[in-house]
Amino acid sequence: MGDPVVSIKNLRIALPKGAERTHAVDGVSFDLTAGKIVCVVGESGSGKSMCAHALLGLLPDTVKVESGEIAFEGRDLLSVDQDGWRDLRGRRIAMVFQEPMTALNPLMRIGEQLMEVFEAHDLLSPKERRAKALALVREVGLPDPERIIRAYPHQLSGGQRQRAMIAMALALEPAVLVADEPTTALDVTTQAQILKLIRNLQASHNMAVMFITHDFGVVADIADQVVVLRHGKVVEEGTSEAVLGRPQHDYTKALLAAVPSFDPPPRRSREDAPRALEVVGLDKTYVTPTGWFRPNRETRAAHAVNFAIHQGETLGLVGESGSGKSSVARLVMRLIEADRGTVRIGDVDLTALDGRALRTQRHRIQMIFQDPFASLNPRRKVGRIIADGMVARGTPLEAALKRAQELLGLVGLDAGAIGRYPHEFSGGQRQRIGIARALALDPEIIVADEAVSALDVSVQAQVLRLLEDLKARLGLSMLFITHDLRVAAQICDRIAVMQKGEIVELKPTAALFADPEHAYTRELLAAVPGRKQEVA
Amino acid sequence: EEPKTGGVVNAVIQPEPPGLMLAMVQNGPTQMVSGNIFEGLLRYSPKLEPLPGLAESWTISPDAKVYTFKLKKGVTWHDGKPFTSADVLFSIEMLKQTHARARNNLVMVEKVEAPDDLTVVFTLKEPFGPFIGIFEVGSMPMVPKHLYEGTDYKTNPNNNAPVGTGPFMFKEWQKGSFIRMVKNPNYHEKGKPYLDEVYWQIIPDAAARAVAFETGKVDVLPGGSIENFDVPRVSKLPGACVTGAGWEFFSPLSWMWLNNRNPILANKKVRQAIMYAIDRDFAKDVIWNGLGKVATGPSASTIKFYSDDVPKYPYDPAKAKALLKEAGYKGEKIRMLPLAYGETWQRWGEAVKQNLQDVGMTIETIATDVPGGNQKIMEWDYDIAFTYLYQYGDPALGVSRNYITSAIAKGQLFNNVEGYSNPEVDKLFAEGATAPTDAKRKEAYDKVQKILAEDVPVAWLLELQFPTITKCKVKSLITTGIGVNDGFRDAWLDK
Amino acid sequence: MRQFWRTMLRSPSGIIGLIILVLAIVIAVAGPFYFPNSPWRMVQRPFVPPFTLAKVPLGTDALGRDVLAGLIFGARVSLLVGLVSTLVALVVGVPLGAIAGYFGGRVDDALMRFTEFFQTIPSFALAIVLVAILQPSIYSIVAAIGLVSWPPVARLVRGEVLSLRTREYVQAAVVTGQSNAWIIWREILPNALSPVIVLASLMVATAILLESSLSFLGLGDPNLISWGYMVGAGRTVIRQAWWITVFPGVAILLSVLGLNLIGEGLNDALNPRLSREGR
Amino acid sequence: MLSFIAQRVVKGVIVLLAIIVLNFFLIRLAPGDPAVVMAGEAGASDQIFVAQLREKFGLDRPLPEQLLIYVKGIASLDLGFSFRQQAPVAKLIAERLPATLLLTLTAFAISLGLGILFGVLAARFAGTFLDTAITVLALIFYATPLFWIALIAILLFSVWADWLPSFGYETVGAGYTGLRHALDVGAHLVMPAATLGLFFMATYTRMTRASMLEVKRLDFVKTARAKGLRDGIILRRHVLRNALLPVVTLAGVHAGTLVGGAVLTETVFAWPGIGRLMYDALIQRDYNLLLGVFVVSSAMVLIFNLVTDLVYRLVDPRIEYAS
Ligand SMILES: Nc1ncnc2c1ncn2[C@@H]1O[C@H](COP(=O)(O)OP(=O)(O)OP(=O)(O)O)[C@@H](O)[C@H]1O
Ligand SMILES: Nc1ncnc2c1ncn2[C@@H]1O[C@H](COP(=O)(O)OP(=O)(O)OP(=O)(O)O)[C@@H](O)[C@H]1O
Ligand SMILES: [Mg+2]
Ligand SMILES: [Mg+2]
Repeated sequence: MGDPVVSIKNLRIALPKGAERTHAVDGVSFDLTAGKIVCVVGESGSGKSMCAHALLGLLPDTVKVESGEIAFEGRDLLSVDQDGWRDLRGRRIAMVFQEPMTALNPLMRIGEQLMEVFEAHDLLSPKERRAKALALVREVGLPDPERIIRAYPHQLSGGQRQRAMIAMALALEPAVLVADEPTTALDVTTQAQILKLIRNLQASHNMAVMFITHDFGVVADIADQVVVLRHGKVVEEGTSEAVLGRPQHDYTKALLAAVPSFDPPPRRSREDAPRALEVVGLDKTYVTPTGWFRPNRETRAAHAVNFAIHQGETLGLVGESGSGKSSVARLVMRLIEADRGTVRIGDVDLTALDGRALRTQRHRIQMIFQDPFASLNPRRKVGRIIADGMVARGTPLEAALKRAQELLGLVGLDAGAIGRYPHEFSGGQRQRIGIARALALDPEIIVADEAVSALDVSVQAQVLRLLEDLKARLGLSMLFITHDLRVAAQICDRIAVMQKGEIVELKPTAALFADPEHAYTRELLAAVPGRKQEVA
Repeated sequence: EEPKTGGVVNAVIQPEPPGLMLAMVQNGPTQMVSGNIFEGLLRYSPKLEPLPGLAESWTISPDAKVYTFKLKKGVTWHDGKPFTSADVLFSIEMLKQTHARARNNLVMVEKVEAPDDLTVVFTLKEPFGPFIGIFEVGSMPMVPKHLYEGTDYKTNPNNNAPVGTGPFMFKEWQKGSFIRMVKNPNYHEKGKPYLDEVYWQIIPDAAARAVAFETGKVDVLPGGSIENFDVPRVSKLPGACVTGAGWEFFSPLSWMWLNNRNPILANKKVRQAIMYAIDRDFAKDVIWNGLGKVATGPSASTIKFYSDDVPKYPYDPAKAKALLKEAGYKGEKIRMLPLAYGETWQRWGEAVKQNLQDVGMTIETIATDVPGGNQKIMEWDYDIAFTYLYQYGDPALGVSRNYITSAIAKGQLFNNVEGYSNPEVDKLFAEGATAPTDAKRKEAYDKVQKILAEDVPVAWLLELQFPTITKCKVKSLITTGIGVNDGFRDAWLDK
Repeated sequence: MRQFWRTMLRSPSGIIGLIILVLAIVIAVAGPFYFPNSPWRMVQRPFVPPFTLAKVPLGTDALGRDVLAGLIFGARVSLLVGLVSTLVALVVGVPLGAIAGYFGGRVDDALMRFTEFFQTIPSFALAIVLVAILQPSIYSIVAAIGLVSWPPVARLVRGEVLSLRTREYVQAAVVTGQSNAWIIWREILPNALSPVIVLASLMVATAILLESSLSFLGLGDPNLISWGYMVGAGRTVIRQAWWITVFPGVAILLSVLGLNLIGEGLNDALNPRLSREGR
Repeated sequence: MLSFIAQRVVKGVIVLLAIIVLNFFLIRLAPGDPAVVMAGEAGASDQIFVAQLREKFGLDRPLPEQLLIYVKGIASLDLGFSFRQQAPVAKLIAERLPATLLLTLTAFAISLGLGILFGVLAARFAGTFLDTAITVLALIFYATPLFWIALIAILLFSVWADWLPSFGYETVGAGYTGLRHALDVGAHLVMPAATLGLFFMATYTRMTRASMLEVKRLDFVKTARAKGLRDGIILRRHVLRNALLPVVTLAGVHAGTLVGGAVLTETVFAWPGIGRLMYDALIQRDYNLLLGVFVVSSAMVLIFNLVTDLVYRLVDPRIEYAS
């Protein structure tokens, strides 16, 4: 290994009073070396972003570096003044942020934002800047560079925006690239492309890269070195093979263990059980009015969707972002109206019902939502959140609350939780509350739309186990929506693959993984990070 | 002093007149501006004696039924056409349609004739004492026949650019800003007017008007332009001159209508109690800054046949309380309608309300704007309502209409809206109007004043005085009984 | 809630605002017990300057009425008008906005046209016309101010509801079979409330100003003394007796200021995004 | 773009029609009518006189018929006739409109310009003394009754210092032309425009400040900093431009309402504008004129809203995309 470009020693960053803990990071040390990618991993809140921001002197005003040292090419970055920072940022150290949606100025053209990098350092003439911008856009593989340069951020897709961000970061060929979860907001196929791009560029420009992620699959694909953070401390550090293959620290081991395996476990077929849910010919096209004198914009979110779920079965619905998974879930739940088609629970046609009749049937099919923060009313106590549905069905409040306590016990929470508000719980705990709410009405079917996607791997594993367990105990059927094929592999009996509103393939899980027929399914499977190098 | 010629005077006009065609619009501001553009047959001295106007001379037949006017020779309209007796005849016909007061004034006229171009003869049905007092410009403005005859009066284009015979000609009106009139070079009185131009400035806010005068932007504040509270201060400013003259013809008298139909107010004792309860000296001293005079009865002291020999009502709350008790008043709610004419009237309403509450009456103030208040009065939907009215120099013109039974009718704003009816009073007022001699008239009026003051059909308040404040350099502005309304004819500027 | 008070009390503007408002309310509620006399009573000679007579510490007005008494009784009217008319605006605006936002589509379109219609007429002009038509009284003033101030509330609530409607916890309520009314009332509105509260605090301030402007034009309730009335009544004599307008003017200024500061404090306290990071 | 405008115009016409109908009845709800007012002014009245006036104004016809006549007039762009003032309503309004526009647009420019400037300063130096001073000052201007500021201003600048004229639109009778005239009007404009402007300035100051602080926290500002851009450029190019979007919206709404909303200022400074015209029309129950003012000022609001939306489209590229 060559000389480190950046060397962080004993970094200690103090958080303001009233924050979760006193220090965002405490005694963190690691090096960045030219031509190598260092992956910093760890749960949410472990201090990854703080390290990254400290590297660019972009810490929030209230957050201060207390002690330690960051050496860059022999200079101590902690004593650099504002002018010094301006000189370094962009030119020597560049950064790519997580959210491609918000990291670009919505009012400026991509080209302008690119050229701004040169302008910031008084380089080149405006004309040369433009030529350079075009070249950069081409280098990161954006199609039709002339158009892209004149486009506004909202006119690009998420992946294109992230490419533009990367182009900006590369503009001045910096020695160090810091990428803070640059692919988390993207879907798998796009993520795979971006990872490849970073890899290639890093090699060709011989950059030192600090790559932040919480996805071990990504780590497996991209990392040379790995740094594992927990609660602001480095718990393990080493080469990729070493950390992933022979983890030393318990925490690392636990994290790795929690990563779902790509091999589907053997499952008993339930095809002969009666059908709990049947979906026939569902069509949904969103029509967005654009004005009186213009054709409306139409998005086809579901087209001739057919499937059935048998009692006790879990059907997975996978596909990339925007393929229509959530739309199908909402159609099944009757949260939106279908243009055509039938949803049948047992022998009741849900699509034919309305108003009160519909409300009385609703309890038979319940939903677990994606975002544990958004799915619980912050102003209602947990007990009421769970009991509300029962009360609406006529259960007296007393009895409903008692049942709520039992349910909380069932999902592994303390019965005292009923008197507390949602914000007093962690993400994983909230998701359990959400599950309790769904169970409260004794449903026959549960629809889970990305129910574990927002959770850290370790918590995700717990919740998945809980779901599996409850399902078996209560004899539930489940429609499980995810974009994470690893998760799908672990929990689904059969999997349906969606693309552009259509189900392109529906097979038992093992069969699908072993023998994907549709080209899109194959593409999807290939894009799963860490595919080649199975972790732990 | 020898008048000097030339100069421009800025005067305030408030509120902005809705129009300047005096034959069709008769509100105060219109009269004030247009009185200098139009003319009547006569003018009146501060003592209300008739003076020559467009009529050079006049004679009254011995039976007091035939009035013959000789018109001045060589008078022309602003557009150069000669003014003749035909214009007079036409004006009278037109005014009968458009000018309610003129129509009332002319009911006694049997016929009007014009034997020649410069003679007009009025023949009355019976003698009518006040007849000689109805020819002032506001009461009977002369209208150009050649511009109005055969047209639709309300849309006649000349309404917006009035053509008269007066000393000033209408020039320009920027709505919301100013009205400008310029010297009539062909005015029939040689040498007059002295001023070149007069600007009437429109300034909606009273305080702003005071400031405008103070900063020298305007030279004339006609009566009522600024709040009374400001009068003492503004009149003490250097170079400011004040006069109370110029209101003799109108002699505004203020009172409160007492709705005699209201069972409580129908009781004479309650009405008298109200008279005793109101501290009119306080109102005069504090609200009107000492201007004006406490009214004694239905007539202002400045008009003809005023009599002082009437029961008086000094401020006496104790007596008021006693009277109310006698009347059996138990605090029933009485609604009071103040006049929405600005601060002074608002303050006055508040003071009176307090006075009445102090003697145990329950008063609720009803707030309305002017039209709302008018409407209520017209529909007799009030208990007590403030007002003030012009007297037009003679009880038969401005006083009797408020008390006689025949003047009771729903849907009118003045006249007998209080609903008082007393055959004795009716008889005496009729006598006063038609008695052939002044002595006979006086006899009737003395009696009626006494009866009314005893009966208190309405609660008289003050004889109002609206001081005109000018820069002292503006001379001879007020020379007649109608004051500023035709004042610029004689005014000149001492430069 | 505790958290809320802590944030509220941490911002100095919030504290100052609260102090001013509490003071004004105390004066309005308790003051008349110390000044049982009607503020309309003519107690002294007119134009007594302030700080010269102990009996009328703030002097007297053009009719010899006690300015201090007027100030105290005026607090009642001004605050009452401010609070009640805001309430009226909320009572109209919140349900309208909630219904528009929740049901969307044609209902939304119709209600928003209706709102737009009210917004298109200049609000002060509309208030003047309404008061003139209904005849000035405390009721008509409150009604008029309420009526011209609800559109922003409706718009705000609609916007909030529109975004809250798609929240997962609202969908969860739908899925568990709750009725629309219940969802709007229990799930959505409580969460839409913070910006509404902030807006409301500012609306109270605006309403006080509006009342004073109406009074200034002579469209106040003639039976009740208010600060706006006092300023309006004193303006013609401002040259001789500054105190008649200045004291009530300052009273208006302070309460409006106080309410604005509270609004700012509330904004900090109720907006978690702002309260977390320091300024 | 064109279709967008056409659509808005159609909607605007519908709103205007609703305004006409509602106000038509609203105005007639008020006690008293023009005939009553004029009877009051004539100093004498009887039923014949009032009835004559009513007939003259067409007030003796049934209400729906009156409405129909009015709407028909509007359809041919005729705002009716003011019998009170013996002139077509359109003419009366047209006479006053320039003064109002001059006043309100100047005030608007002052409030927007100063408001944004102070807002930026306050945000730039957030938490410092300057920030507090600006915030407090803006609040005081906002919290002080408009008419009160006006009174004080007149006292200070007209009476005591004698720098500025206290009333009107120009020096009447001075007959200035050209530059002199412009200067004269300008001198008259200073106080009313400043009074009106300062009040609205407060809103813009606070809004700009809040918006700036909000935008400052957004990710793209971090991106800009990561590029090594100077603070000034970041503030101008990235923060301010984005922060101004809500200000533009608000300004559009304000600009429209300013047209009919300056009654008080126009009263105190004797400014011959629409607001005062409306107030007088109301006091005199000049139905056609009052309705005319409402129609015109509402139309102004709608026009300004449209302009705002168009400006917004220019400033914010996202909007065009969305439609
Ligand atoms: N501006 C701030 N003020 C106070 N505390 C903060 C601030 N920003 C972050 N923190 C805290 O600092 C700690 C580290 O945060 P950091 O953003 O570095 O986490 P992370 O590892 O990047 O997490 P994630 O995966 O969610 O992005 C957390 O406890 C967080 O709550
Ligand atoms: N309410 C809506 N109005 C218009 N278009 C919509 C609406 N909801 C979703 N869409 C569009 O429909 C398509 C399918 O969306 P959907 O949310 O079902 O996708 P998804 O597979 O759940 O994606 P993700 O993985 O990102 O959640 C997308 O193109 C989306 O933009
Ligand atoms: Mg992070
Ligand atoms: Mg989805």
